[in-house]
Amino acid sequence: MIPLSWYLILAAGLFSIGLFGVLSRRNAVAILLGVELMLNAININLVAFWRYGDISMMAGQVFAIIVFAVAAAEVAVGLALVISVYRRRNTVVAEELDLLKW
Amino acid sequence: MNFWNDPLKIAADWLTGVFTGWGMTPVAANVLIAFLGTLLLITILMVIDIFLVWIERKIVARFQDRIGPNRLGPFGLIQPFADIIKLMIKEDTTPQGADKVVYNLAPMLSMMSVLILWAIVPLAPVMLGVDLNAGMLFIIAAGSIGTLSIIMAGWSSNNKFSVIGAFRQVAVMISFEVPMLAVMLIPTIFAGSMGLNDIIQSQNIWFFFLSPLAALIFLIAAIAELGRAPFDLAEGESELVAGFNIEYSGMKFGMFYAGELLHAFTFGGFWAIMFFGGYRFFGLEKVSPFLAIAVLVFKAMLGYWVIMWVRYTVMRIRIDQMLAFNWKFLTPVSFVLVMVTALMNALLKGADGWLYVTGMILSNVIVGWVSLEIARSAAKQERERIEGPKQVVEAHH
Amino acid sequence: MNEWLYVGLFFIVGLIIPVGAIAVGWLLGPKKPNPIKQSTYECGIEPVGESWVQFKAQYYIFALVFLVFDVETVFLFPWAVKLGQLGLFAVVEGIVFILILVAGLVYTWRKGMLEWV
Amino acid sequence: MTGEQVIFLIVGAVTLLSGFMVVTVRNLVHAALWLVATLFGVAIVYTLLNAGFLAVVQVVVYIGAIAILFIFAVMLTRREAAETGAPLNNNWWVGALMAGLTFSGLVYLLQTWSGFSKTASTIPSGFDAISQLGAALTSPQGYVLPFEVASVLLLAALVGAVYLAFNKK
Repeated sequence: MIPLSWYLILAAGLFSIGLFGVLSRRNAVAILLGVELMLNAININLVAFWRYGDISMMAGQVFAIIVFAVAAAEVAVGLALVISVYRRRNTVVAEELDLLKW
Repeated sequence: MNFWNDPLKIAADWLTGVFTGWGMTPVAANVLIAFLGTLLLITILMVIDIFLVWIERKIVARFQDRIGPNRLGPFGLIQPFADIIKLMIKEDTTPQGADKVVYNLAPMLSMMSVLILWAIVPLAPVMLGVDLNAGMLFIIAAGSIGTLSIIMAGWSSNNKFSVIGAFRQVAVMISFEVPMLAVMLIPTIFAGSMGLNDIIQSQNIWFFFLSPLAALIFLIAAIAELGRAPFDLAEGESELVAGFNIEYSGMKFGMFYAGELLHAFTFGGFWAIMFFGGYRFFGLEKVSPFLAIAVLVFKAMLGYWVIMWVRYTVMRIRIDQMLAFNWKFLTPVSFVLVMVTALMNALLKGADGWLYVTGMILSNVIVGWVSLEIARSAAKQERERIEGPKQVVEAHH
Repeated sequence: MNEWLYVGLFFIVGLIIPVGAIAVGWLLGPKKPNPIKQSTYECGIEPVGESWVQFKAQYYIFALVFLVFDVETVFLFPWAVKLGQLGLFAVVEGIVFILILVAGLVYTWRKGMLEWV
Repeated sequence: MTGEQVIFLIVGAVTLLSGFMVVTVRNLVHAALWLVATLFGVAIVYTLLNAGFLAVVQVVVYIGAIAILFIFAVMLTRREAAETGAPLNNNWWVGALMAGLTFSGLVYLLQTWSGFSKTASTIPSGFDAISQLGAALTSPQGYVLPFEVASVLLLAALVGAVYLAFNKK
């Protein structure tokens, strides 16, 4: 049997990789890809806690499903923002979106 | 128990004996037997696939008042093998600037997305494949891998036509996935399970008679999902040459082609499983699993024949018409149908069998009729809007 | 777990078969590449520019509406499985759930975003 | 080491590697395809956790819809500079440092927890996760409110995204 710790470490690793992507990528679409990785890491944790806790309590799975909906909503709005910005400023590089600096 | 009644178990027992005799652990022997069984099933599928080429060519010929392949062997039966040899000895070209890894991966994924569907097909009461309790969604999941392979093929070919073809194809596939998913809820509601075997087992009355509209919508969505006429705009020869697979040659093209045919046959099978009782036919399936498989293959072939019939009868429609048809007609109708079915199912729960069936059919007919009437009046308005000014001009002359 | 092992086998064998077929084709076919043969097809003329073309934003809209309905319908599957054992209350819940989403479709429709212009 | 553990280690390694490729590769379509590989790995992890339904949903929603949406968005917003310039910004080492700190901090915190290396209980026979999920999502004592709120959330996302991307000034 696989101990719970393996899943938690995998999720922590995936979360950190996603965090690195969010902090370091230049392209706004790539930043959203990083956010997806982080959400997936959270989902692994939720399902692992469901499996290793009381199996008849469906909270873990229900929350995982809610996270799917949140991920879908996040991608829809996030990419729409990126496309909207691209249409106005013709760029998707996050550093060049500096209108609020001044 | 003899071979006629449960061939799989007898073969598996015999093989386990052989393998453990060679000094294998039972677990390893089990895995090896599963592997061999999978290999056997997929090999049979590939052989069926080869004959599907012949069937398709022969039947389209009859539809178009021709004879079709008739030179090689009796009735041209050797023709598909000649086709395969031709595909194999063709040069395998890769276009300039193509993304090599993605380009080569796409045809493999395309074929795989069809083959894995057979993991969950219940062939007979004793040959269930994998009886997943999420079977319905597995069909859609495999379809998503197919969609991805099309985008990969189109994007990696470094060709304008293939990119546009892939994008159109994907737009159509994902659009029609919505009504397909919605009507797949209806057999799920009737059976109270997503497992395909449970769905077959609960069809004492074929679900087609409970919800003919759902069966029809599923067929239309399946045809769009397969990218066949009238929804084959991705390969609109006059505008896009051949769509997403334009740059593929030899066996890689063969994978897309064979995958499409097998996919159509597979969806004929799923149509039969969801709405026409799958392997069940008046108790015939209990006699022998071989008969059950024959019933399923016969029903799948009938479904495949209907898909071909539509393909060679209806002409290709434009992408805007296709998407409008999906989002403004098929999707609302299928969601209304789901709501009505859920409501009727709850209201008629305790009712007598015949009352239940009559209520279901009546609600289907009413939903279908009302939506057709609305569509007809909308079409009439649209025609008047377009034709209105023209008549004025004619009056001037 | 066990049943998924068999599904995994199907994934593996389903990948081996096309790989094998393509490998055989690669072994048997001639290999004489030249620049003209490898240039991408463009109705017989020299390819112009790169393969990236300006796409209609409409593709994104359809993918967007699809995403929302896809997630929604996936939510409805557990509801449909359990529906036979639940009362009218659960049915009404599901209908409300669908109606909220259909409102989104109506909005998109009214805004004229479902037109392919 | 059991077969299950071997499968987990292979899948976990492939998942993390593809995740790393997602955040470092320059070509954004490649990044999206690596994301598909990562998500597929996560789906296999779900099957290892006996959550078959979620594994299938993962493939349907993420690979079938979200990855496609990403590729569409990449094709819509392509510009030469975005593909030829560096994939990472100048402060990428800060990001790497933060990620490393997060990972080590999480692992340190987790291994102080008593339940860290607990093993799973066996699943009772006849346990049907989908049916349980259906009951949980619809019963008033369960999660009926999150269920309905999710649909409102999706509606808001649809309306917002359509408005954002395509209002004509």
